[in-house]
Amino acid sequence: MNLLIAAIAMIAVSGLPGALMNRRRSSGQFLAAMISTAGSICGLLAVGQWLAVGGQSDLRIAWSLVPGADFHVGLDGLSAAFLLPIFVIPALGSIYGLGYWRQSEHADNGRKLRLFYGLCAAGMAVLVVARNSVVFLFGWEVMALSAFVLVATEDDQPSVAEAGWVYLVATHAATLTLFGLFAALAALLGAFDLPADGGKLSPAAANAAFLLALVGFGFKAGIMPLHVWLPGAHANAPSHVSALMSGVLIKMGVYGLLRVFSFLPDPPLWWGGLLLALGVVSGVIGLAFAAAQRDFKRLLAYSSIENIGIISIATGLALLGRTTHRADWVVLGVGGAVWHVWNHALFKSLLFFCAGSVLHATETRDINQLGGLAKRTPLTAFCFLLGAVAVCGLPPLNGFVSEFLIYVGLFGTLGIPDGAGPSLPGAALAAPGLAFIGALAVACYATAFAGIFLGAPRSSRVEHAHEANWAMLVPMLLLVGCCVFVGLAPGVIAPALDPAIAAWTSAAPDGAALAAELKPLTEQVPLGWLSALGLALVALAAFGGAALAARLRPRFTSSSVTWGCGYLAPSARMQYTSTSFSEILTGLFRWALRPQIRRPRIDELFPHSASFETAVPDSVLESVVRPALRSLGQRILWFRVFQQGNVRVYLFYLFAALLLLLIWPY
Amino acid sequence: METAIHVLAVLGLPLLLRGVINKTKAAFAGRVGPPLLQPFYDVIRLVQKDSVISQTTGWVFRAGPVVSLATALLASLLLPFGRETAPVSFSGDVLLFVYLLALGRFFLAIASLDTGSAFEGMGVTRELTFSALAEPALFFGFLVMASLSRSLNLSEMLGESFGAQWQTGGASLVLVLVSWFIVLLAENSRIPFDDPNTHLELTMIHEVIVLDHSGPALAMILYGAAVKLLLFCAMIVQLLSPIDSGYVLVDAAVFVVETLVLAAIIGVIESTMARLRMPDVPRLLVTACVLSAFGIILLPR
Amino acid sequence: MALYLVILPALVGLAALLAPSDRWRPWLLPIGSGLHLSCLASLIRAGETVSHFDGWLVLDATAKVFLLAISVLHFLCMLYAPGYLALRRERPNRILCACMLASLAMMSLVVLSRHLGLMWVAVEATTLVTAPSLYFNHNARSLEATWKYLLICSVGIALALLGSFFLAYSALHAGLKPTLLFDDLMAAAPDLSRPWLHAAFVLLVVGYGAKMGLSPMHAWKPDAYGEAPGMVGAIMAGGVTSCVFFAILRVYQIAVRSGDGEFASRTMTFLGLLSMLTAAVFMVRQRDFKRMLAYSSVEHMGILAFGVGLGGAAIYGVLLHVINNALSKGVLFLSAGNIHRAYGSKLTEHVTGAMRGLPLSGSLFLVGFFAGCGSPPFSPFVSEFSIVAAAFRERHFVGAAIFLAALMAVFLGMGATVLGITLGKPSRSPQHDSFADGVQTGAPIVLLMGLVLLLGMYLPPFLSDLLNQAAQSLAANS
Amino acid sequence: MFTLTTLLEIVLLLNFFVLGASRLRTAINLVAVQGMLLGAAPLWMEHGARVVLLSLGTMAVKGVLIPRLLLYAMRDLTIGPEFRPAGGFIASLLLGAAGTGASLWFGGTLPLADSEHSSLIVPASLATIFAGFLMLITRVKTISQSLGYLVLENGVFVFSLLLIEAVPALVEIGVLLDLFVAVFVMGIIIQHINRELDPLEVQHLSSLKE
Repeated sequence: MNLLIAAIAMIAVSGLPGALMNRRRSSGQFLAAMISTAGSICGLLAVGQWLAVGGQSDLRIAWSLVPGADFHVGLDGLSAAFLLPIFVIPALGSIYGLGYWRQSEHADNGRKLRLFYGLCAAGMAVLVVARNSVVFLFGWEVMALSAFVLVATEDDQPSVAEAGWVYLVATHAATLTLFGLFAALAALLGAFDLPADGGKLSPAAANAAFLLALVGFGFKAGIMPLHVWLPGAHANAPSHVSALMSGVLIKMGVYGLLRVFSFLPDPPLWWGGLLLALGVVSGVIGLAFAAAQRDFKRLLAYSSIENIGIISIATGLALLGRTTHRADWVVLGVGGAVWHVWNHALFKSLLFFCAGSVLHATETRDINQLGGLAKRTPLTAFCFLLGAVAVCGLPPLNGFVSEFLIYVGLFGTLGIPDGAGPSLPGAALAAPGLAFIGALAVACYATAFAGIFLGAPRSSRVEHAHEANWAMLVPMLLLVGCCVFVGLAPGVIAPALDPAIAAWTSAAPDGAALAAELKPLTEQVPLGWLSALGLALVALAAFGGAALAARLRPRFTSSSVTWGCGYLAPSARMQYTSTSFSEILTGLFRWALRPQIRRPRIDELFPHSASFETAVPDSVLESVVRPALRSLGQRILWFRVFQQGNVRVYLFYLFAALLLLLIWPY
Repeated sequence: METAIHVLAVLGLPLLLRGVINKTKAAFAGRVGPPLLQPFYDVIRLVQKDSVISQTTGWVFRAGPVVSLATALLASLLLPFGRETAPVSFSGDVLLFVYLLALGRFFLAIASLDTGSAFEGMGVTRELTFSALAEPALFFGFLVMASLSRSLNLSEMLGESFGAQWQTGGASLVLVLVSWFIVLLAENSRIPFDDPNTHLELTMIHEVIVLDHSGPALAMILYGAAVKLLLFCAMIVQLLSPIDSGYVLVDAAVFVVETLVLAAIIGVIESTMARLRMPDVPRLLVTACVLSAFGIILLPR
Repeated sequence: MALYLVILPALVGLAALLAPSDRWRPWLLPIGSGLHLSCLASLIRAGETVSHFDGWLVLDATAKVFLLAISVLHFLCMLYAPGYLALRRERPNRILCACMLASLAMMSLVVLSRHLGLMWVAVEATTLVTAPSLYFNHNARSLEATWKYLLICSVGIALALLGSFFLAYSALHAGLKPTLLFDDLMAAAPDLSRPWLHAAFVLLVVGYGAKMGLSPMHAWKPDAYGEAPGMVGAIMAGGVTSCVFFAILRVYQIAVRSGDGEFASRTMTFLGLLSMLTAAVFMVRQRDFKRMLAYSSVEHMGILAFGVGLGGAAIYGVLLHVINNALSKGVLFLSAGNIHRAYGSKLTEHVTGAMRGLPLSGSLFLVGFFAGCGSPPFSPFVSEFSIVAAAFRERHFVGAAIFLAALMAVFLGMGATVLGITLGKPSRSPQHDSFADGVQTGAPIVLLMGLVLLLGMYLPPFLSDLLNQAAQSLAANS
Repeated sequence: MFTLTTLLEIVLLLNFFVLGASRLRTAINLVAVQGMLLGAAPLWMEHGARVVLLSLGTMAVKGVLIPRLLLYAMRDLTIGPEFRPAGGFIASLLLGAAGTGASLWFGGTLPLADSEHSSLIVPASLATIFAGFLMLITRVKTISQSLGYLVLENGVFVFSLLLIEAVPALVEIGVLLDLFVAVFVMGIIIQHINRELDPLEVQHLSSLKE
């Protein structure tokens, strides 16, 4: 525990020495990366030791701040599981930042960014180890506010300031909902403990707590339709910040959901059902939005919403398992959720790092201006490709493993294996939803990868592109290594999940019986087969590749231009763009995406040059939230008639208030 | 023994199926048509040929055919042919089966897009979108199968003890059958979704994707696509076939005959139907989804 | 000893009035205020309840909490004053300096006095001594603001005087010896004449509420705070309002003790929530950031009133919030004053990019905003969260929901303005480039912010003892 | 015989005169007379040096100092002294009458301690306060508003007659001092307003608004 706290403290202050140094000097950023990495290694050691040895690990210090709430932190399986990405991604991000956000190039905001980068990570670590809700809220808000500063790093650009504002509103709405949740829990249960002893909650109170948690944490996690802040914030933040946010920060919402759900008593069926439904909607609509984006960072952001949807499906499965007392669903649900959290942290951070590398090389986020980058940035292209395969949940990489768990659980709701307990066939309907999500992801990422890296350059920006430097490549390659390792050797990773599953189950008021039935994850899913077949696939592809390479030696090949079907003057501008790739999908999901299309009217025989434009802004934000707030704001302005500067009217208010209060009781 | 038969089937049947389809179509058109083994000749010829490769392409272009073939072959090991257990069989292999095919699709798509051709972009977009729409239909079917067989194992879902399930869940199975047949046509780019023989690149789906591939790479793609056709045919045959003789060789022979008949049926459909307009394709695929979703509702409880 | 709390600042104030030089007179401000603070510190260290003049002036735990908040805020504002006044050489500062110290004396008197009549005299005196400092800028707008402040508060306080008399009469009516001594009234409370007491409570709450800035009597606030110099606004929003709130707290105690508690509690929660909602409504698209701060003050007064209405466990939060509100308002008003000075405007359309143009003040303004909105790890979180938790504990679910909704609405309204000012490209007009963040105008704000942060994470034992004592005494009394 | 009740009746009548006075100077003088009368009122309540002193002090402040101050403040008023209340004099008088009636009725319903003094004290106090409020709310000019404040304070003072013994002299002096300083500061502000603001603005004094 001491090591863990030292680690968190190191990460928290990692940006401080640099912040006090001269803004022109770059030694501060090395220092920050070093402290952060050292802290993370300490943290990983501490968590690893706990996972290996186990034991009670608690620290409670009297804290007179809020009466009844001590400073109480501790480790359990769930905390340990969420600490792992917190100790991996921020450290890699700070190393990546050495190359991506050089102090010499960003003298005005580099120090601030590093200061809050460490604080944000430390806030997350604190909230994860918090054992009462006050400490939790501290960590939560430190994380949320630091993230705001990080998002608003380049606040002199209007779009960044706007994204920061939207983020801030969403996060504050979340925080206030959590205020309500935790204050109500503390009032009803008499203690701020986390996990609390939820047995005393009445069904109505439990339902209220469930909904409050869903809204509060859903905002942070980005469950549709609470995702409104997410695309803008992820797109406009520096890429290693986006990696941190998408990879780790939004998972804190997931952590909160899991943590609070764990101790709510007797989950009714509709809790799990609602989560399944929200998960499928987030996944499908999220990907439809992702596919329709021209901005590759927005695309990645929407894909984060999709992945949160997958995690939400898994969480719903776990809740259904508790409702119906099916220990295997709980194992697969919690295991799938947490594992997908890890996997998403790995591959989405990887993808954002790659995106940062592309942005660094070309200074544009518009896919329609890119193309052919694979020739100039081969390593980045390779990393992106592997990240894309992983994010689509394709074997043999890590994304497949967690989705596999969730699928097995969902199929299990049909009553498989036979005789294991009650079945719930309605829940299995989420499986085709998940499949649809997977297939859409393939469509989305194949075209995105192709749009950025393949074909011919669509603008001159690509001509001057350069490969990322090593400070950026090393974290990327490390993450690729992790993705491959987890994908090929899932059996090694799985035991680390069992404590999390046990912690989740036993926190429930009625959890003891269920916890006794839990089986290790490795016994429930044939992870050995997955690694065997994954290796077989790699071998087969390698063999095929070698064979083909032998037949494609220059002696046997000639090169030519791409076949243009007879057209003799093709240009790079004629290539399919990301907009054209997504045209069919955008059309199919027109009802949800509400694309804005500006097409010229052509009614002459020889039309002049014209332009055609489409954009897919976030429909929830632009068509619902913003107009609603705007019109509310407009209506509220009416109240200003009460404050028109006339002091006599003000005195009348005084008189009126007096009369009103005097006659009120009668 | 079973494994050997399985491997032989994977090696031999796919191209034969193509031959049968072409022969059937030729018969309907009143032509003699190419020989039954013409696809074999094509592949062998292609392997021997030199390649022409577009200058815009890179290693991704070369990786596509390899991965698509590798995934198809690996997937074929998971599916039972006849009444025997597949060579590789474990609980959940159905998921790996679907996702391996998806991986192949992914790589074929990016390989094709590596050329930077607008035509290929068009084809890839269509292929990926239509496959995405077909995916839920496939899964609804698997849900029905899993529910009937209480298993997540392809060999049990589609294999051994299958006859009894027609009695319990016949209504669902009919719906799944129809739905999967639609998926088969869509996933393998057959009429009414795609016309393999069209000459207008604008209307192609699969053919335009492989437009720039040549030589051994094209051979790999052709073979991989044929394996995929076999897999989908096999799924339907497994679903339909009532025969379980108990003898390995007999079962295998029955399976081969059944797949060839199915190929002939596909040929008949290709000869008698026109292809759909592109905008109508999603509608048919959604219909397939709805059909197999109904299959779940009709399941016995 | 407690008398020095009134006498020392008054004497130094007198010295300031007589001091001849505009140049060094401002340095008397931190001296007077510092004397007050050190005097208070020694009194708190001594730990006992001090009583003077037959219990007319009493320094008990509650008074210590309020005085601490006022004194610390005042001292740090006065540290800021010399730097600020050095920039305002064009204005004579004699009256301002004298008034600032006099207001400290009068605020101390309000908090110390246990005689409601004396308390009333002191409250009115704070109005009168702060009025000239509002008018420091000597322009048409500040004139108008001062006039409104003076008129509304004077009328309100006149009503409070009537209320005090009603209170005394309620004792007379019950056949007791008429008195305005708080302790006597508390002792006699259950026997007091209910109708008179009821009317007295309403009059006092409306009257002092006008001074405190509870809606709908708050209308003078945006005008006055908008036109006053930053440090005057800070002292008014953090200090004067606190001591008036103290007066209301006294009255509330009597009402509760007398058995009229339900009505009193409903009145306070109603006025509290109404104030918060009013503040939220008027913060929407607020172009003037100093007026926005005034509405924020209305909001926080609402929080205090709501907490008092809840009673019970909320009292601790309320007392803590008095301190937190004082400190965070100090941060906001002083940094807003700096921004106003630097940009020469307090309208959002002229002020953007303060974080870049004026890094220290801009950042402090932004952080102060977060603190004011109740985000951890800043201290207002602790108090606001305690109040929400108490609301749930009292089964006041609707109230808690409105409270949280109002906080969100306030955040939306205030955030749009604050972010508009702090983020973006700096838009500084060249003629005001003379102002830059300096030690004198920056350090006091940093200190205030440091205290807000510190109290958000760690409550010194002496303070938590004090708060618990005060909360207990208030709870025991009510 | 000139009793306290008579005095209070005169005070009530003066309210109406003040409400109806169209000349500022007249209104100030009327309020001065009201202040003088009220200053004398404590003499009916109690006897002793303390009361006499208090009475003298009140008369001096309310009857002399404050009116002089206000007259001084309006000395260099540029526009004519006539002023029109919002809604007109008639409405203001009618409202005043209604308010006085309501106060008399309401004061009658309030439970009173049995007092040997006038039963008119509470109603007169309420009515005077109402008149003060009415002036504050309807009068446009700053000076007449401060007159309204004075009338309001007079109303409060009437009530305090009931508590002569309860309220210590120190507090009474404090109250008087505060009142004086309040009006003094108001006078200064009024002067500045008249000097620095354009007469048209003075009419409204509402440039600070949302």
